Amino acid sequence: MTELATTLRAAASRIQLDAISKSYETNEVIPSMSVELAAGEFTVILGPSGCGKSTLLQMIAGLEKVSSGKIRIGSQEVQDLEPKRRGCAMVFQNYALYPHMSVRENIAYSLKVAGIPKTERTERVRAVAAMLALSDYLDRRPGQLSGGQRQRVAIGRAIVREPAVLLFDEPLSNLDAKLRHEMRIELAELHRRIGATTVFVTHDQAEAMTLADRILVMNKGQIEQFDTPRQVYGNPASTFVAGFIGSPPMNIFRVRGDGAKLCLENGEAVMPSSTTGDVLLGIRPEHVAIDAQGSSFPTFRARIDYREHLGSHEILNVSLASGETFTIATQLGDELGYGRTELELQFPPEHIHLFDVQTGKSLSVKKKVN
Amino acid sequence: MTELATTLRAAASRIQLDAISKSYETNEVIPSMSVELAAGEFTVILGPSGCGKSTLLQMIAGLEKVSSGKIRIGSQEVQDLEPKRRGCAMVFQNYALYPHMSVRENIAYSLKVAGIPKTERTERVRAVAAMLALSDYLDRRPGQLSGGQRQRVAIGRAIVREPAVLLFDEPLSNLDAKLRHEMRIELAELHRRIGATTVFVTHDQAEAMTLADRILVMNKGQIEQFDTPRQVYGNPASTFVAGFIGSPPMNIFRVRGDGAKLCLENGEAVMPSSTTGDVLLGIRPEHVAIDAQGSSFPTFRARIDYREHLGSHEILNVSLASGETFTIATQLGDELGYGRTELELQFPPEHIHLFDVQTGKSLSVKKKVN
Amino acid sequence: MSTLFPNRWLPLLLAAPMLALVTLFFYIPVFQAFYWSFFLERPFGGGSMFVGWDNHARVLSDPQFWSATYKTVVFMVIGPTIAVAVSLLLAVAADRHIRLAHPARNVLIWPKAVAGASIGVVFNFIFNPFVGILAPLNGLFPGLWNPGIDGADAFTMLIIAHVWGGIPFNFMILLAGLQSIPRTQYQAAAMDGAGPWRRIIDIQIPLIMPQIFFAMVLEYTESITSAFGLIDSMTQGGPGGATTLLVYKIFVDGFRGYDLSGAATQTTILMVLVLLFVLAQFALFERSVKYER
Amino acid sequence: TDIEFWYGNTGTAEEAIQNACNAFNGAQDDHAVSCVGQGSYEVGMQKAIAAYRSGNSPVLIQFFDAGTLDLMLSDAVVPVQDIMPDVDWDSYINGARSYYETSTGELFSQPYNGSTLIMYANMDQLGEVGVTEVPQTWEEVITVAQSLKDAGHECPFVTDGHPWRVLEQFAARHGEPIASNNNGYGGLDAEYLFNQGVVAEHLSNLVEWRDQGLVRLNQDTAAGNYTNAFNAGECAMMENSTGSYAAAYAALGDAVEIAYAPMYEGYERHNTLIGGASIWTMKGHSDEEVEAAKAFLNFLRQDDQQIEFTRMTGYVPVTTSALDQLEAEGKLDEPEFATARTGVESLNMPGDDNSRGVRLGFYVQFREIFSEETQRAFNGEQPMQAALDTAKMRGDELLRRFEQTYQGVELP
Amino acid sequence: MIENARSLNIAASALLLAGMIYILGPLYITLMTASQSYQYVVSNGVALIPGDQLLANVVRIFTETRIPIQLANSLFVALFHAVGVCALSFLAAFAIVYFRIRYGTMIFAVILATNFLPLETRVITTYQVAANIFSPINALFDVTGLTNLFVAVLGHPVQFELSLLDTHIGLVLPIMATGTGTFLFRQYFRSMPADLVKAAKMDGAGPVRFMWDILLPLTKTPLLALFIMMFLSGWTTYLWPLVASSTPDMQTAVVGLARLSPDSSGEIPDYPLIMAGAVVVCILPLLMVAMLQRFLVQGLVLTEK
Ligand SMILES: Nc1ncnc2c1ncn2[C@@H]1O[C@H](COP(=O)(O)OP(=O)(O)OP(=O)(O)O)[C@@H](O)[C@H]1O
Ligand SMILES: Nc1ncnc2c1ncn2[C@@H]1O[C@H](COP(=O)(O)OP(=O)(O)OP(=O)(O)O)[C@@H](O)[C@H]1O
Ligand SMILES: O=P(O)(O)OC[C@H](O)CO
Ligand SMILES: [Mg+2]
Ligand SMILES: [Mg+2]
Repeated sequence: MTELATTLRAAASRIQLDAISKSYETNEVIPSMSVELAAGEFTVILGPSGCGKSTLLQMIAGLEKVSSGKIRIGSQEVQDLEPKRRGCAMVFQNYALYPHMSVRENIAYSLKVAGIPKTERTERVRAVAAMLALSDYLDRRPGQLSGGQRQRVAIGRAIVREPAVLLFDEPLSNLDAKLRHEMRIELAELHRRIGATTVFVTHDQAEAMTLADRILVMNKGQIEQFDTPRQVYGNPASTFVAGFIGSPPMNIFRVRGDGAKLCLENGEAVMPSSTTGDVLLGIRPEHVAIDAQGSSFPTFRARIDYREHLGSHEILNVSLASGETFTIATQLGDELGYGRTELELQFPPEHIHLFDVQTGKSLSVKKKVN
Repeated sequence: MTELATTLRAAASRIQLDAISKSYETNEVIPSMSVELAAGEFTVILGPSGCGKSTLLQMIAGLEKVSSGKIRIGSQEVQDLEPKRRGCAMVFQNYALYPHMSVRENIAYSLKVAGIPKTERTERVRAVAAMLALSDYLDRRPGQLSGGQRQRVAIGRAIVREPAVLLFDEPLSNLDAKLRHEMRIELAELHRRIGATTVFVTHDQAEAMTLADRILVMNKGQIEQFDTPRQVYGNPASTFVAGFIGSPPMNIFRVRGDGAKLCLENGEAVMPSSTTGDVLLGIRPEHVAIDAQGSSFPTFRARIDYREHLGSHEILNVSLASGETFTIATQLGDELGYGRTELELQFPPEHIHLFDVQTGKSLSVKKKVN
Repeated sequence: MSTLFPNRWLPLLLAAPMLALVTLFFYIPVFQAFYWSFFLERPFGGGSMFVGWDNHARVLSDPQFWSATYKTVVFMVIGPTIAVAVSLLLAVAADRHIRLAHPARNVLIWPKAVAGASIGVVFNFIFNPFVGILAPLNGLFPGLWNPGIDGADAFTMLIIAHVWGGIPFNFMILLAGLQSIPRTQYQAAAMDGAGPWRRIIDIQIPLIMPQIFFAMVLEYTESITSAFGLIDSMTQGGPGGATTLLVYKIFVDGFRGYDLSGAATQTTILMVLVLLFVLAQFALFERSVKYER
Repeated sequence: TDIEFWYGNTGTAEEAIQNACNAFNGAQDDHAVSCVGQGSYEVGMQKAIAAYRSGNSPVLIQFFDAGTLDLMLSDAVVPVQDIMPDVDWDSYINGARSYYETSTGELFSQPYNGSTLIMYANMDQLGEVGVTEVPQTWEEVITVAQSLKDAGHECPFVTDGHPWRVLEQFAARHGEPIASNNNGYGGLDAEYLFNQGVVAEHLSNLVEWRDQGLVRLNQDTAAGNYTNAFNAGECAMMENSTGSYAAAYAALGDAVEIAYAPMYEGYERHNTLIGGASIWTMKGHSDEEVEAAKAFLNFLRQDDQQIEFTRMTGYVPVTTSALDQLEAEGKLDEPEFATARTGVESLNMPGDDNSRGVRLGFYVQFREIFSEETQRAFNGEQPMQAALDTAKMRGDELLRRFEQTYQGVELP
Repeated sequence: MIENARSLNIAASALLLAGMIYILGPLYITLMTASQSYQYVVSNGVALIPGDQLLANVVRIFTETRIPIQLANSLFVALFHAVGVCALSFLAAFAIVYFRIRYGTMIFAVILATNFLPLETRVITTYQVAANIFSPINALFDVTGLTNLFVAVLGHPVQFELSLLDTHIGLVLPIMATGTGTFLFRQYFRSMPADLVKAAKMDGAGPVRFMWDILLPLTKTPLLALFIMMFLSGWTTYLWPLVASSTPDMQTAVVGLARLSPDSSGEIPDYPLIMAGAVVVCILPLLMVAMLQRFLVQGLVLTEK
């Protein structure tokens, strides 16, 4: 671990949002949000477009004013401070590098503005560049760099100030899949080394799942769930989270409980349950058991409407006699006979999620996921 | 099936490329390529950026001249015909809709240019729009449509001329993952209905795997493999194909055969084999067996360097004592204990691929894949 | 490339009207001027004598020519520089979200609609040493300002009027440039600790260098056009030739003095001068102002 | 037949010309003249050059004095006397004839709006310092100016320093040459001579007087122009063309008095030169067009026409018959016609070879040079003598180039 | 953004205010003077306060001067210039950008070069060409010896003649020879999606159809901006209409306006009349600029994207 990284790790600060809200004129983007991000934690914010992710980030950074509420970074109330006095650094979606400055100048710019003497500047830029494997490119302009290199410059620019908080607004969305994958690994490694409190906005689930200590799922300016990736995947707090995370997403359909079991619309029983009235039943495509033998719970006959073979596995779109359609992911490496058009399915109770019909909130007891 | 679809299906034509080549000035993009695409077949062209995919498509369409060789569509030699006389239609990456024309006008434009009378035009646009569920949007401008609707307009514009050949140049690459998935299904459905001979260029493997009757893998202007998706995935013809298809890609490392078995650099045996000398051994991440018990072939101790949890499965980056690093995909739904740092691995012989060290060509006997 | 049409003659046909026009009214006159510069032309025609480089020698040894050239260069350096600099300041100001920005964006381009020749009278009025806006100053310091006597004053007056007319175009170009700077670029700088003042210098101006360059290049030629109208309506080249720029001298020599050969010779020299300016501009700056974003 | 006549005047003179055109067109049906204003003499001349080169020249065109030699040698004009041999050309007053005739005494163009330089005074203002007569010598002018200035008058005497006023007219009436070869009448190899003698002294005096606040130039006046300054009452005296009289009279009424342009004491008064312009007939036109032109020229020459023109503008009648008629009608003493007497008398003073006129090539361009150099002297950038020396040098270059341009052409 | 930009905003406001005063000052004085009487100006000079003679002065412009007919000329020149430049440069830029011709760049250079030498620098010889636009051909005959041939065969030389001086068309053609429009369109075309051409080709459209059906409708914004710009420069151009027309009825309003200041005839210039003239002459383009300002800025993003 470099000296720089040590310093940074020491600087990591807790972020507390205390009932913050944000409206643009009449448009209430964030009604009221309270949340605490631990020092050094890597938080990924996930949510549909327009739900207020960037707005939230920018309020933390000081690029947008809060309409009301308090933001604390470390022990300091910052909601009225200028961006430069908050100790945050930000990496933008398209990096927003200064195209007229060399890599060196880009990275050194914040130090220069802060009036740090030339020799110290040089030293710190050198250290950051070494850490990000940018030493050979210091004299290039951003226009002469590849996408991945540009991102590293953007990160270098952010960390050279040794910020307590690192903010990322969809930094990988402009990269192609392969580069994205590489950058993801680099980012995780970086965080491991410097440990700044990190907030990372993305649309990409793979990024969210792999990078986050905790994922904050947002919807219309509100927190749907804030938990570890495993919990978010394994115990989605609402149908929104369930439908939003996982690809293909969780199958959700309406069932009716008669106090003893849950039944489909046409009366076929799905599983035993003491629930009464309508509930939403959710099961992930990969959890639907195919041709499972010898278990005691009910099976369904399903017709294959459409199958997609992805090499490593298959996605099947199937429909039940009762009319419900859903998707199934076959096991990796496992392939069903090509000619088959019908399957025998089971919904293993340990993989079933129940949600309230009205609110969409989870009714399942929270299971512990390792 | 609509009347239009019937007409189109009838029109589908075989495409023959006969030793075609293409050079831009001194830059030889396609040295010499011969291939035959059956009438009504859905061919996906896959290959790295700059390998000549678009060039190939444009030569078929008549947007680029061939440097030499012949192109036959149906029974006609077309390499010297203008685009409009080849019976091809094309869907472009960003659709290239005419932004100033309504959906109706966009679709009708080619008919208008061809001088087809107004009443017939109206009728045909109506039919196409109905088929693509665009009837409600006929008076909108492209700017007022969603990404998926735009794509349908682009397809409508292509098929309204009842082309024998439909060409797609990365038509989905500008869409987000979700929409992409939906469009992919729609495209497959469309092809099933109208059955035009289709050539589809993409970078996306999922698209290639799910849409193609056959995949044509290109590299530097040459055909690496032209076969069904399953064959391409299951029996890659070369390390190039093996490394290009599958995500994460196939692990490939060098082993040495002593006539009885294949061994790693440090002498550890991998599997029995009569091969002698160096060969490349390939195994897909999902085929590596973890903690497999009671089988007779050798096991390896591997250290987990890095793990990515993707909800439905995990990707592990591991390294062997001999220094080789590779990736493993865990089974869907299957999760390894969180705290584990070491695994016991096996390479099941039925999943192993061997390639020539020099040429990279497959040495395995071609297995039948269903 | 398949984005191009293969037709061979059609493009020529399409470009032909424009080419004909520039040939007829640009290249032939330029050539004609070049040709005449080697002849002594009688004003009414009827006899022209080849004199080789005599005209050039005469023009080049004429101190008046050099003084006009010098003034032209001074004007071409000062006028465009101030016009672009003032427009730049205004554009930076109008790019901010302040109440005045909206009306200013409109008002500042109004001069585009007003001909130099028709506003010259007004500027003469304004700068009249006895009744204009500087008259009170003259009351305090007699003789401080009189563009009718002091060449520098007259020159200043021309520059002020030229800048007045040059603001709109430059302002529009520069404002368009500023508005195309992505918002995140400012945000990034703010995160880096650069305040709004500092961002002007470090971010905004460097990023619209291409527009500044473009405006400067066009200003050089524009300054010549504009100078003519203003000189003709304000100073007629005076006092004592202090505002006789080359373009006006050519007009006077050719149209008032019937010295077609001399005027043509100076025309060719002026052309070379302007071209040198533009080329120098390109050589010096073009590379350094192209950024890939 | 329709023909065009181009002229350069503006203001009242333009109105008078348009009136004359209308009168001609109204008076007969055979011909129609359209009279086209060009805004100034210089522009008219420049337009004519281009028009002639492209074969589209008007039949008749008004040119001013300074372009005389350029036109005579141009091979683009026909002498009026050639196309109208029967006219009594001798009836033209001497000052007009001498300027526009060839060495053989043939008139090249028909004098039209003739003017000459006179002295204007605002008698109301002069009266305030007890002066009742328009001063007739420079010495008197300066004395009066001094007392005006002492009385707090800001602008005693005004001129614009135009060479027609400060050089040509001055030299002619003092009998001094501005160039050798009798101001060019003797051949194309003339050289300028104005940088010496009384002409040079006078110009140096002007600089000194201006510094003393006795003489003002355009740029020293609030009106921005000497004529305007005089007419607005800003200045008390000016030297100007008779052609400005109508405007002055309109502005100041009877307060305006005019007299001969001032002399230096000790010099014999010679005639002043004719100013304004004459009408030239351009080559390359059909007989019918020439007929129309002749008819129009004849019309303009009529005494009534000349008198009306004089009344409206202050330009002087150019034939003795017109003058005689004025006298006969008793109008010569009316203030409206004041310039006729003073002007014609000034023109008819006894002359010598130096007061015939100016017959120098590229003279228009020379005037620009002269103005430029002397302006710089007036504004203190160089001594007047240096200005004159430079102007002579630059002027001589022009003359040499003119000579070269018209190599082998005879002075008519 | 949370930061203190007050000082900058105040400075910017002050600057804009100063800028607007600078721009509006002369226009204001024009208007004020136009509303005064001749007497007022004779005794007071510049007018800074409004008078009540504006209408009267404007009426005088329309009844006593040639400006009404000159306005018509200006309108012709401005419109013709705008339409002409738009059309010709559209065609030229199309030819340069959309065809596989090797000399495309050369054509562009040839056209763009005109921008670097304004008409003012070559007015004398341009005048000669306008005086007989066939003079180059005649010169060609002379140089090639064809003239002698004509004389020998026909007994007289063949010389063509067509003067554009004093014609409406002659007022405008020479000022149309600029590269601005071509430059603008070229930049714009190059920023258009390349696939549009391919799509049009696949749809069976040839170059002309592509240009008419697709390119033209898509070029509306820069077209409008260029139209306004060219209208304005046609309206305000001074030197060329000054020299190319010899009769007041052929001159443009700007030239006519300049002619209202008498050339040393001894009268005090009728400033209210001149200023009223200036108001009349400027009002149409001024309205145009004020109302279409938005399109101007949008359409003038000349730099390549
Ligand atoms: N300056 C603004 N004025 C008014 N509304 C705004 C402004 N900025 C954002 N909004 C609105 O606020 C909402 C949240 O915007 P925000 O940019 O935070 O979304 P996001 O979650 O980042 O979306 P994306 O994933 O598309 O980036 C959106 O509905 C947006 O339209
Ligand atoms: N007009 C051209 N002139 C010269 N070279 C060209 C031209 N068009 C394409 N090339 C080159 O030909 C090669 C193949 O280009 P092509 O566009 O077919 O690649 P591609 O496989 O479609 O790539 P991508 O996936 O990036 O679209 C590339 O190396 C490209 O640089
Ligand atoms: O003002 P005018 O008309 O008398 O003419 C003066 C001189 O002739 C100009 O050369
Ligand atoms: Mg966002
Ligand atoms: Mg491609």
